[in-house]
Amino acid sequence: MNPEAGEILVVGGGVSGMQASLELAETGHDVMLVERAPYLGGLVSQLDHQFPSNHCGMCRMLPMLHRDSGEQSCLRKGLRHDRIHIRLSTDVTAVEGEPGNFRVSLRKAASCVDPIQCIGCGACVKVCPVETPDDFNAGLSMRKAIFQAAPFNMLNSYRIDPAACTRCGACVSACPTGAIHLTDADRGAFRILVVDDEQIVRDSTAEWLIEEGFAVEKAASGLQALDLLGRSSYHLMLLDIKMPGMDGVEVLKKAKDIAPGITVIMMTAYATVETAIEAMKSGAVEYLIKPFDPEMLLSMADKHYQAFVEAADEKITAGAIVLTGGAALYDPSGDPRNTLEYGVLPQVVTSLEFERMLSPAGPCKGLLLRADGKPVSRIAWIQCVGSRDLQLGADYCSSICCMISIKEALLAREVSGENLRADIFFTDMRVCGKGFHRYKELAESAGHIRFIRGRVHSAIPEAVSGDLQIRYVSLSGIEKEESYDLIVLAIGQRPHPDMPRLAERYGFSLNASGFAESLPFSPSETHRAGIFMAGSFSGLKDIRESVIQASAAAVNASRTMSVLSKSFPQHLDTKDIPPFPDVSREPSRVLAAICSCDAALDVCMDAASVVQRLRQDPAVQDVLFFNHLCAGQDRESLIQEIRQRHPNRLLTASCASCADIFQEVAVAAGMDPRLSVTADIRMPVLCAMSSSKALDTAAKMQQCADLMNSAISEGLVRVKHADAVKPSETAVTARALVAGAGIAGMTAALAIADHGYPVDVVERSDRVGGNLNWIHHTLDGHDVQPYLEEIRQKVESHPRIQVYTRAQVMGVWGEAGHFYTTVAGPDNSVMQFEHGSVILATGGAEASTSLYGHGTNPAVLTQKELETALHSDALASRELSSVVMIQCVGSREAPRNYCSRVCCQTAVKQALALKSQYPDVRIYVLYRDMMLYGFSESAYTRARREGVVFIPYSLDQKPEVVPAETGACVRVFDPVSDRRLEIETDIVVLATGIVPAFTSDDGDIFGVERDPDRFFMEADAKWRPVDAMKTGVFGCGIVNAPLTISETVASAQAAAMRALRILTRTTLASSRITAVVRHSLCSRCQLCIAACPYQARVLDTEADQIRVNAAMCQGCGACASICPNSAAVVEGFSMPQLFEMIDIAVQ
Amino acid sequence: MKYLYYPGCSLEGTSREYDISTRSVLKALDVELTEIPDWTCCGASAAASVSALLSLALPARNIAAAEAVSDVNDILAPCSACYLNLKRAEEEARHGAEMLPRLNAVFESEGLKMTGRMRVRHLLDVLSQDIGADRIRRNVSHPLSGKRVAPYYGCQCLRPYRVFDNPEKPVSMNALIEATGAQVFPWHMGAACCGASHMNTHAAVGTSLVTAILKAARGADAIVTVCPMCHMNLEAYQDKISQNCHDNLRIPVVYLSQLLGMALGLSETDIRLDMNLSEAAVFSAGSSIVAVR
Amino acid sequence: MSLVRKLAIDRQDILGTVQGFLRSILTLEDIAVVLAPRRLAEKSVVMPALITQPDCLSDADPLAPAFFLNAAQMMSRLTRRPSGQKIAVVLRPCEIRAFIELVKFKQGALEDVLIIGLDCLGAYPNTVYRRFAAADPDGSTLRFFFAALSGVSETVEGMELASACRVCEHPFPEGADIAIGFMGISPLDYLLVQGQTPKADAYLAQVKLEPVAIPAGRGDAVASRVSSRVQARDAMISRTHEATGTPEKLAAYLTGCINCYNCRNACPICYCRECVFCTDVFDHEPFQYLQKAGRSGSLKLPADTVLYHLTRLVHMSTSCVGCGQCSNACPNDIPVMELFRATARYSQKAFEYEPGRSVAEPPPMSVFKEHEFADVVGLKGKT
Amino acid sequence: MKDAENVQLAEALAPIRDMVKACIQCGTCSASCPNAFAMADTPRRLWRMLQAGEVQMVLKSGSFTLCSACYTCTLRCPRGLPLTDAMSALKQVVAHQDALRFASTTLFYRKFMESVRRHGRVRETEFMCLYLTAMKNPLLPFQFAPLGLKLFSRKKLDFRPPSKGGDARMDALFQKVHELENAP
Repeated sequence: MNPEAGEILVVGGGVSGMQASLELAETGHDVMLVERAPYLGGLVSQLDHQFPSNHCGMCRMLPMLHRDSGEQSCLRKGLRHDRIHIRLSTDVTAVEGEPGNFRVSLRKAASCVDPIQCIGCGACVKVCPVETPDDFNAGLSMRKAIFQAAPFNMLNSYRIDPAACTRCGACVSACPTGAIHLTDADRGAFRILVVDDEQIVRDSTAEWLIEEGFAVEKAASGLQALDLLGRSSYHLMLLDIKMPGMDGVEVLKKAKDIAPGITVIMMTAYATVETAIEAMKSGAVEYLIKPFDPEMLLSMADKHYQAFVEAADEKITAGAIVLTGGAALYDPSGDPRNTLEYGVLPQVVTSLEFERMLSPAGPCKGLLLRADGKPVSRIAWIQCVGSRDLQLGADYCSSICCMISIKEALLAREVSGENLRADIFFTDMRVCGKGFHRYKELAESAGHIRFIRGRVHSAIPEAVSGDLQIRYVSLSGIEKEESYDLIVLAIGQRPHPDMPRLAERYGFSLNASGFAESLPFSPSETHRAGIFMAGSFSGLKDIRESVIQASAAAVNASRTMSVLSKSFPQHLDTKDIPPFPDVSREPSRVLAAICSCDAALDVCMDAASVVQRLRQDPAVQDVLFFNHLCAGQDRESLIQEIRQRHPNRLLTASCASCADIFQEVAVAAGMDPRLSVTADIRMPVLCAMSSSKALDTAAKMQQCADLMNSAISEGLVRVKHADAVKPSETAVTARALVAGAGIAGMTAALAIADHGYPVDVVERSDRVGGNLNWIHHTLDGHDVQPYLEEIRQKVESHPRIQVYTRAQVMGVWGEAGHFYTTVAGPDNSVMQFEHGSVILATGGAEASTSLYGHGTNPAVLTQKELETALHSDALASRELSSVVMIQCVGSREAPRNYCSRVCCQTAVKQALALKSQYPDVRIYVLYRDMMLYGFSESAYTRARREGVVFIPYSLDQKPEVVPAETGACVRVFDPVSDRRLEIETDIVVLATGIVPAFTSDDGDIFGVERDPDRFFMEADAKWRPVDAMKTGVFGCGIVNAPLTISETVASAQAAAMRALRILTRTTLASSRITAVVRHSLCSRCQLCIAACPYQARVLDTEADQIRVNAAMCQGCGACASICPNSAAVVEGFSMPQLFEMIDIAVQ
Repeated sequence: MKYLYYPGCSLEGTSREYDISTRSVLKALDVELTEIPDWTCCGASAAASVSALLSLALPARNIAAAEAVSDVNDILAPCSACYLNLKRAEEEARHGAEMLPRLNAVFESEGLKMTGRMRVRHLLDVLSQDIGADRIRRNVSHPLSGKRVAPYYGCQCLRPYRVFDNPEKPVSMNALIEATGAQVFPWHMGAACCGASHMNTHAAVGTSLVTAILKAARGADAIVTVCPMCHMNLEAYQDKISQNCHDNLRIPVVYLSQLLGMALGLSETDIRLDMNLSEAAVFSAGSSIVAVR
Repeated sequence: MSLVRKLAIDRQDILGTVQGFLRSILTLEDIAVVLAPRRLAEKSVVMPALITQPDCLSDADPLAPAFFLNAAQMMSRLTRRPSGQKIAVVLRPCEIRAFIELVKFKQGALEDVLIIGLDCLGAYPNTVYRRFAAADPDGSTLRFFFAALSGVSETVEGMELASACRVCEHPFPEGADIAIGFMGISPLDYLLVQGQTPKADAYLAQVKLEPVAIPAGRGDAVASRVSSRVQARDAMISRTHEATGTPEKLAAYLTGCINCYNCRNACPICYCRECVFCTDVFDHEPFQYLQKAGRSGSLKLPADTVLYHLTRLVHMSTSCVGCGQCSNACPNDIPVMELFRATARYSQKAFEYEPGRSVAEPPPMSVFKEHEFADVVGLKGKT
Repeated sequence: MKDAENVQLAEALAPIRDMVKACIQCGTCSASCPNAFAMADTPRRLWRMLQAGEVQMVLKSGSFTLCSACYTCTLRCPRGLPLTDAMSALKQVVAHQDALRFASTTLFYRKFMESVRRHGRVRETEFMCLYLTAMKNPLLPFQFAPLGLKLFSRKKLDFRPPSKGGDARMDALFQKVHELENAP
């Protein structure tokens, strides 16, 4: 394993980046994960709560199999995995090469604080004189120039914000461990040229920079500047745009010829901002709007100075690249109109800021108060701020804001109580994801959230009350005014401002909205081979979609490697452990080795009390202290000590991240590594030091000493009771079963087969292709049939894929890694398969209906029937003058109380198709909410422009269809014009939605539950969206949830990735922390079977024993809790051990 | 600094004081104005209601007439309505490929030709962007200390074309007012609509808009305007409105040029506060302008 | 509810009539054995006995106020694995409920069992019963029967019934297949025999009994008995809460505990093959005792007594049927039943769970989900 | 109204309909309009009527005459639609239709343009006289009397007699515009 040559590069450490990295690492790839921020987690690290549970579940991304290879803890605190190499505060500066051999340069930003030396005592923060807005809390609170980047990310210690730091050096002298090094000694070597015709600007700018130690020269005109540039070299040029004679843009172009390496920042007035933006294309990196304050200028200058200082790049090679750089959020203050006065009125906040306000770790400590201290009792959420706004260049829907607002409204009511009024102002509530509609209805009925259709444009503060007044017009045209304490702007997304540059660097293309463009039908592939993407990089995804697409990107990256190398991933074996002497009958003899982390921990460790505490336990044989246990001489001497002193157990107290090293030490010294335990004494120190309790340093040090003692005692208990049981293993059958040969099943099969594993595809009908057989083109205008044909041929000609049509899975037995399946084939034949994982892709179909006269009135068609008619002669001979489409037929109300996601897109697609075929046809779409999320919004705009009329209806005033001589007459109430319309129409098209092909019998066969809407029930809606609760079974495509074709492809690839995590292993070993049964104690009451959420327990009736599938068991402990006499125990958590732990805790 | 000057009909009629004070102030600030010879009406809001082409042809004719005068590129228009009409003609000619020849066809018999080089500038644009508050501050001899002045921009100098200021939350007057030594009165009505010609055609509607503005201005010493139409609406009906709502909403309304003139110490004949329908003299009372007179 | 039948009293011998009924059940073709309380040779002891010979039923005494053990445990032994034969069993209401709990814990099965229950007049504590029956063992049952049936007090002949029986609000055999009733009717004429399950009806159809209407007085008698018991129960519970409401009070309440585990052995619900308190889990290291003593200055021995009771409360309070065998078994007269019922009252109410009501109701803990009782499990404010 | 007229009207309104077709009925225009309170039909409803091709209703409504061309809706419309222009275009249609109902508005504009045509510039006094006479509403002049007095007192009224003759340049210009607009 060579950390310098990450096999696959993942750029962006948000949810998508972490998910892609984990997927790849778990299938045996080395991953280099690069993140620009100093912490992982991206946007989600700022969101404490997530739909649908309204709390965090990020850790559910962590491996469920082979959990020992990664750290099992809160992902907000960090990610650790044997095969993932993480570079934080790092940027990719250059990429060249081709798939299989990309050469990548990485550049790490200065951090000034040595993470090894820093013990997080916070002494530096206390003495730092600089206060600056805290980005993490969306600028709502202040922080010092030295700070912790993310509140939970303990291991990442402190950082210096170079832009804010004044380099006073106070922190350097306050640091007890000498961890801080300021790197501004040679600012004088950084040469800056200030070019402005206005003397006052020129002089003050130069003066500010000189004061900060930079070397500055000035030029009064473009000519003078070019002259200076020709004579000596500069690192940075500050260049005014509007100058007499030669203007800034011209100077910039010429300067770039003279000194191509120079960094240029444009200085501009309000009126010429556009020119400045234009100048970026000619090589300027940033611009400053005049008048600017010194801080702004200096932070920019310093940023470039830091880059100059840190110019040394790290070079790596990568076989494939996954881009997960996310998106930016829309900044309402960037809108010159800014009528909601964001940034001006403190009571107007963005949804992100509101999340931080809700966070107990945020600036308000989770209490909702107005700036004047009054409790917040009325909140308005305003949707579509920065989205669906053509004037802002956003002809797209940001997709995620509706759900965020609903969640926030519910949380706010939880925080502030039942009396809080929570109103959401919307144009369309786009609750079209899985379970979203139910969530919204629940928010409305049980949560008492008010949903008001109306776009609010401006907020006016009332001088006396401090309230904010808003005005909107109800659908029927009545003007209304309401007052609020707080207004939350549901801000949309924007492509990251660097996207054009990134597109150039990586060679992918951008779509019309500035996001990365994907290949048709494959959202995780860019136009450049070997470079994949996930998350909001390609636009606007929630966590679920990001996670799915990250898995899809990972499987494609992994496939690239497999196909290129023509070799398939090595079967991953669990680490082979040589036999060690059996010490299970011996009393514990523990050698305790305490590390002071290069003396960093000395300041707060009380060695005498550590020894005294340990010595109390007769199991402790020796206590030794080391300075740097993880490396070098100390590491060697520990091995020697173990050999000489012959302990049978090893306790090390150090950083958690060194645990692996000490396991190697144990092996080297001839000890069973399972009998070595590392007590993390660093995290408790960081916790104590960063605790908000106001304690003086001495008290904090004492607290640290106590916590370290507890940590060591706990470690002692763990090691004392440690058991060298070899985890049980299941041999993996390296073969997959896919049920369903629609596009989902075929895509999943191809992804697995391309990795070298055989796949059996079982299809109920007599041909493959599923719903794609009747769909002709997509809303984006891509032809479906050629694509289907391409996939069909690939599948049918693939040497490792076997398709069985007219076949049906009758039963699946077994467990992850080894299933037995019976398949009924045509003519009563029966087949038996063995395989390691199962993918359910049985799809779904358009729901049938008898509403609105469908089935009796020939003028009433479903969307599918229209699609068929449009592509046959059925309609061709007819003159169409009017078409009415009715959305949500039998959907979004009981009993099918969900949104089928694709019908609105289909309606718009058909409307556009009809318009092109019959330019004069009048089309009316009767809808409840037009679910044109994401970029499909632009098609909605197009349809409107084509003259399609969209009329909203509500459940209590549904349209009526009465048969007419030719066609039908549709009656509908139009709330906007406030009257009933009667539309004579040739045809009526019903959007009936999707029903999954997944009966309760299917559920029983595959061991999968169905969700309330009868779709495949995933293990976790957000974090494990294609996994069944039963390990080894996955669900993708529309059996999982209604999806478009490309979304289906992504989910299928994700399911394949998940399946590969099992197939790439020869055996599935359980982790060391699994439940076992002590049969002699067991009364077979079987409570544990009911309690196990992972279906990992069964009663073996022959042996009359409870059996645990160690691979499926996740060690959650539910069985141990319910078992009355500890016949069910989780290894590593024996009762005596826990008792001792409790004793330590209550001491 | 040189500008071609388009006063417009109102400045010849009911708003002569705006014309007079504009000329005086700019002269005091060393700005040279050349009146467009033989300028004609821009069409006001009426032309658009009668004919689309006419509504562009009338202003465009004046731009063409300006082009014929000199190589100066900027036309300065103090009247917001004229400004917008001229601006629209400028923009349409620039962006609509067929429009320019069509317009030239209309006034070719006069021998006029429009090429599209002219930029139409509002007085406020010129004052705030070209001349700037600093230059004005340097020339202030009679600071209006203690006065609270409510800047009223109206619609048409701000919208729909975003040229020199935020069209919803304009600020360009702030620095100018502060340069005179006066304070900016904080309010939300600066960019509100005064009802324009509603005062003639839908008096009740117009009155209610103006009432809201006057009410919001309570507490200010004066409202400053940059448009004859707004100016007339704000000052001409104060008595009637005060009567209607049983409240004294009378307030001096002065043109920005008059305000600047006072601070620059210009004479009464240069700014003609006596022509204002509102009690502008109340505003100037106590300020140093009295001394000049 | 199926047909109610009349079991006419034969020569004013109520006990004999019940014995006769059991005999007629035992003689049915597929009933192999009757398990019923039988007066043993030592006349003041009544214990469950497996009876296959009809003659032996003349010693059966299901009406005796003796309750030496909860026979649900025996039923568990008899039905844990299939025996291939059908058993008729006479159980007290609390035994029936305990057995149904055990079935839920897979410690028994109902399939091959015909449960016969009688209205329950309660029983004496073991030691008291021996005193009561000493003089006239054979006549004692009917003496008690008539005194208890007519009396309103829970004291017969100056001797108090077991505390559990005095607060028992379930003296009627709701869960039995066949219920034999005598409260609220004139028991010298006949007893009510009621099949409460289809299985029972099939058997009763073979026994010749006249149908009868339920007499008017029965409903009131049932209701008044239950309501006075509920009153007594609630008073007992509040007394017990008062006595055990803090950790200190609880420790004092249990001071006499010597870890004999009699209560656990007597408990019909405690089904563990080997109690966790007898495993290595509580096999502490000597140094640990000393360490603990050192920390608090003094350590009561045996240790873990409060923990023992708390643990049992956690494990079985939701299933506690209040039979009182724990108190009966305690050598140091700790009112164990009171503590368990007082706790069970709340744990059962929380889950709306009534132990023994129906096999179809799963034990609460086996279906407990982490989001329930957010305030108890420490998730309040997070869901 | 007769079908032929209807068709003609629909043709006249077609370009305006195109301006607002992309409206999503979000209501921003109506909530932003300073005159919406006085309108029988909010701007949004007018757009809806246009979308649905309800030409008669649009004209019957007439709410567009209350647009004071403040451009706030145009500025705020998330779809970027030229709403003020649409209002203005509706006024033009009405002007051409010469609908009596909008006499006050249309006449005002017509008399204004007459004044322009005559002098090249507007003589405000003259035009007001023309307007008030043409309105044939004896009460109207009184409505404006106080203003007139005020203007008079400030010497702002121009009492040059209305000139009968036209301004030749203007005549040519008006003529040419008329030609161009009515060219096929």
